Amino acid sequence: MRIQTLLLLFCLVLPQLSSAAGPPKSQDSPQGVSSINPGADLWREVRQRDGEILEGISQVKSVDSGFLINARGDEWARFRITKLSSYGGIAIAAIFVIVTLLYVVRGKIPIEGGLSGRMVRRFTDYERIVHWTLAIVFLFLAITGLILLLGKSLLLPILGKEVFSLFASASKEGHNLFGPLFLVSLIMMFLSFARRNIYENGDLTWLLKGGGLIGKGHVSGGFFNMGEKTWYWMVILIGFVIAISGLILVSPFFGQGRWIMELSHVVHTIGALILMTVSVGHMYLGSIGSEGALEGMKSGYVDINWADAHHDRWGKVCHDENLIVSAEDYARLQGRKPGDTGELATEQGK
Amino acid sequence: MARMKFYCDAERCIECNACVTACKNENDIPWGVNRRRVVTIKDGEQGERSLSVACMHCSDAPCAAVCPVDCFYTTGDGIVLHDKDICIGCGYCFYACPFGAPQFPKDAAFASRGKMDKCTFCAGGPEEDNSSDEFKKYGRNRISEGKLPLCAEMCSTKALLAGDADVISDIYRKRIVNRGGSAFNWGVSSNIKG
Amino acid sequence: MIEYLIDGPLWYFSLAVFCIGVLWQLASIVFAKGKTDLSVARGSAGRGAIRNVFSRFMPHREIAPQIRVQVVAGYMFHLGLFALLFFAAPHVLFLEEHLLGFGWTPMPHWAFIVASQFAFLGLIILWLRRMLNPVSRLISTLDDHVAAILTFIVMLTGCLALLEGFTALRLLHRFSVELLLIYFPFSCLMHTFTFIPSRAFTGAWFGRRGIDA
Amino acid sequence: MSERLEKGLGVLRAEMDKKVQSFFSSCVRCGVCAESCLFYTETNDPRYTPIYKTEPMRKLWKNEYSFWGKLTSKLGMAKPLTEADLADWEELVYDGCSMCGRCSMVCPVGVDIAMVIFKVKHALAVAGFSPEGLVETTQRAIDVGSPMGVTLKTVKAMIKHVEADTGLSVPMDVEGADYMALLSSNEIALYPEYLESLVKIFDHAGVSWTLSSQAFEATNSGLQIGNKAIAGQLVQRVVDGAEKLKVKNVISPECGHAYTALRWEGPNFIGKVYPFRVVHILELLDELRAQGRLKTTGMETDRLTFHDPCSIVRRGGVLAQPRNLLEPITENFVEMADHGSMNWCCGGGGGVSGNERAEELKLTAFNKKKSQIEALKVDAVVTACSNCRMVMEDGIEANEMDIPLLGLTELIAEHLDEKRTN
Repeated sequence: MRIQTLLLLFCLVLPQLSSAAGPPKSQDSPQGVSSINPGADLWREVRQRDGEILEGISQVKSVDSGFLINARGDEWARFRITKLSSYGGIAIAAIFVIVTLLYVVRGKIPIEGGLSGRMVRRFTDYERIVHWTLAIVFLFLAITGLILLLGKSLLLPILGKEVFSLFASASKEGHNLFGPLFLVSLIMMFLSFARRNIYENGDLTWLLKGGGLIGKGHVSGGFFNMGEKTWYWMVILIGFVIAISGLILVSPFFGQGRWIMELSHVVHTIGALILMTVSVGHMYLGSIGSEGALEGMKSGYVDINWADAHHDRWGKVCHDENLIVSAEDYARLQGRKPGDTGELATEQGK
Repeated sequence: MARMKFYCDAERCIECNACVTACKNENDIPWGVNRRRVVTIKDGEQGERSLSVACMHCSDAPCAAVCPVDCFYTTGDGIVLHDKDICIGCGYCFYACPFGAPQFPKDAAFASRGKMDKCTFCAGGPEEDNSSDEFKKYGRNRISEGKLPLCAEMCSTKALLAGDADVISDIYRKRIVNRGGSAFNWGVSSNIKG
Repeated sequence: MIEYLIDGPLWYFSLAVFCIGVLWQLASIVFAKGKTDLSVARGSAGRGAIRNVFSRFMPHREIAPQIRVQVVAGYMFHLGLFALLFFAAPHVLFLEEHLLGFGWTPMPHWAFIVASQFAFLGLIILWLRRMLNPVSRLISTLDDHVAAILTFIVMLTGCLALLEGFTALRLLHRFSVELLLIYFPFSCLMHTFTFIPSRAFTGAWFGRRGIDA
Repeated sequence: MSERLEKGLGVLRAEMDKKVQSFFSSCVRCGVCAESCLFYTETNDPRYTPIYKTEPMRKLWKNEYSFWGKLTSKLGMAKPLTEADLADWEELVYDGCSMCGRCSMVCPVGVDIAMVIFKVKHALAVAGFSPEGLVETTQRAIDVGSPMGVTLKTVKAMIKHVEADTGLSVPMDVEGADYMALLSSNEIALYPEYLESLVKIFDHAGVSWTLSSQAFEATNSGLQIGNKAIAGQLVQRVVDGAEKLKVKNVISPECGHAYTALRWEGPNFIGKVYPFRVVHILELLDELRAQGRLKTTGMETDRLTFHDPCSIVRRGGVLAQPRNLLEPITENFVEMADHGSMNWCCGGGGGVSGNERAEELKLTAFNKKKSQIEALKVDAVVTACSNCRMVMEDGIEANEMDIPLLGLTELIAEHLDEKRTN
């Protein structure tokens, strides 16, 4: 029945892959055998044909050393090779194509009336530090992870075994070491952003209008809009799944069996692929996708027109409580000389 | 070309673990790693059977298929070997292997998993035959000396057989014929010993 | 060839540059001009100097809340790095074999993992703050960023070579270390040593005026 | 290269001692000092970060004392210190820094930032980049003898009033007296009650003291503008006066920077050790109290707090004395947040108060003090620096608060135990 749980998980996580781990094609004992076969039952049990695993004992004490045959291992291996890496690669490639097309079609989504230069505070230093910490760790893990998942089919033929195994080993060690950091920064992310990401009225209309991508004009949104909130909860929830399964994989010394490892590996990979795919979209919308969005995570301030356009409900609050900073004050707060609104007045000597 | 195989006769294996000891000793295997182990099914019950398992050198090896750095290769004799200079110790081969053959040393200074180690059919590795380097990494290379794996050589009941598949299957076929009973009874004698 | 270069000449060269450079820098500070204070002291300069060298490891209660990020991340990074540098098994082994001739008990594997986590997180946060906070961004110089990134690279290459199975990775780490050693004496990394005289000078100044700085 | 810049560079090079070198080689640009500076916390303008105010000197250090700097200078790739830099930094150093030295307390690598800023100030002053107001007052101090143009006539007139009010005589030019008292311009022009209190207290405690007709002015504009030569010149006057009268001690008035100038920097400005001792009025009063020569009676019932003048407390070390003096005469005295050596400046020190251009910034900076005072809900604030007092009175007026400011010495004088006779 553990195979069923695995199946169930696939169905939940990735429908199109649910066919992946079909029930094992059982090869019954040779047809037309009438005579009682005393050994057959024994070996059948040993080979785990009917799900009942017969564990023996061995003088050698190590993980699963009592099992003679691990029939599911091959199944897992096939799933990883044929489904995970291939579909994973396709998914990653696809999102880039989609984003490019989107850019070609829609281009940079402008703000009505352009940028006013009058800014409002959106994120504190700490919030931005948390965001970028998570981003850096995530990107590092994504790259190293993809090297391990797709490297054999994409890089190895180019680099050759010797060179590629360098990359692979480096990726593996780096991936293992940065893993826990992901969990930590994820917790920081949860603590500092959770409250503002609770769903509220008006989020639904945002969804119905497809977040403004469908049709003209922007859709109403609060401090965070529906899309951002959804992305946030995806990161938090899937992120935690990835982190936990990753910790299971990275610490084999607790004697967890191969079965748990295989399960964690599948969950880990699928979850990571989903996050990677969506994150590309996130990066696109946060940077070249929409005008004036990146500024919020760079300086912590956004243009008031941008706020009105993308987060009108929050923008209204800014107007009411008049939190708007003039262009001059903004320049001053960014440490520019009075009158100088261009480059930072840093003495960048070395 | 020969196709090397192990075969363990459950009717003969007496769980003496001599094969395990011989392997460890011959190949100077580090503590905590066991290339070969004896598993006893239904220990102490009716129909108890013991088998000595190690890498079975599969013709279509799942370990080779799943290895992310492709460090496995099959020799002309059908022996599945791996290159420790390529291996990154990810452990996937251990998950994929039906027999739990791949082993990992825990004593590497940092990595919780060192590079994988498994039965080489006493055929060493990619290094030059019988070089000290080869011995350090993979153990003895008896095949190059025209000898068979020591585990099988040492087996007192000749339960564990190693060698060319054809030869071994011949031996086995003879045994079954002598044991009598149905041709399809999987080599188990009709009157099961308790 | 490259292996020989990195393990041999380049290593000794960088080591020499580091040692001579640091000594030269410190000497140029010690032997620079300095006037003796003619005013009548109220308290002891020496006591103030020594006190200040240690007291500044902890921020004043009055300022601590405003600089929590720097203090926490700073300690995470520095303590982590210190542990990795002097108590990581391969480092201890290396020092014993190539430099000192004696070694000490390295830290266990789990401790190494924890230390590296602290060091990485601390460094990342500190560097991000440098980039994101208007004040740090204004006062930071190219030197600060080079130093931070170089240190990060050294730590990273070290961790990528964790399996200790690939010479190339080890050499990469070794090479980045050599670059760091050569850069060290001529950069803000000198604060590793010069924070002591700085604190001492200031402590003495406050000390002779009878103030606990 | 213009000769103004030449002068400035000359000063900076001359001031580049071992301290400054170790400071710059240990600074890691962590930005902690910003959080300690009220000019930053009240304006959030990163350019008011203390260490950034020392940029001209750091630039020079980098170009001429650091390896890369020397190298790039050789290759002509370095950005040399320009006259424009000095011009840019004038506003930061003169308007945006009250020399309170709070940054020097918090720097994790122990850089005495205030000291370096003063050196930059020195360079700017010599190069002629100083605000009008300060230049004028300094000139007046050199010509007339007092930045506010106070002459001996004015002082004599004030003495008459004081003698009339108190019925006690004010000793003038008494040779061999134990103590020679000094006055700051503010105390002559704005707070004559200070001299009055002195007369009462010294009479009460039986102190042999005198004023000097040639050295009555303690204010040192040279220190405020940052010109060590002028500062030395002004200190020399006091020293000459004291030596002429052969006094054993010279009393520095409450005024904070005057104390710094006389007590701590003076000997270095004129390059010799005094033949007399310089004592701050609060130190003296505390000594008298300890000796039992200063008997007080009655208690202040009002809720009072004490504002630590930076130059006297953090940079001067007179920390315990004011508390010792206040303790016996106040019933409900409360300490201000961050009091003592981490106290926040009033915002007008280091010549900012004498610089009209900085008026607005000064008031912005005062918000810190304002919030501190309001948080305490006190009836009055006691302080011991005529400059702090003046600046805070301006601030309180501008913010339409209703909180009187008291001079500590006056407060003591009001509580003298008159029954005692000598």
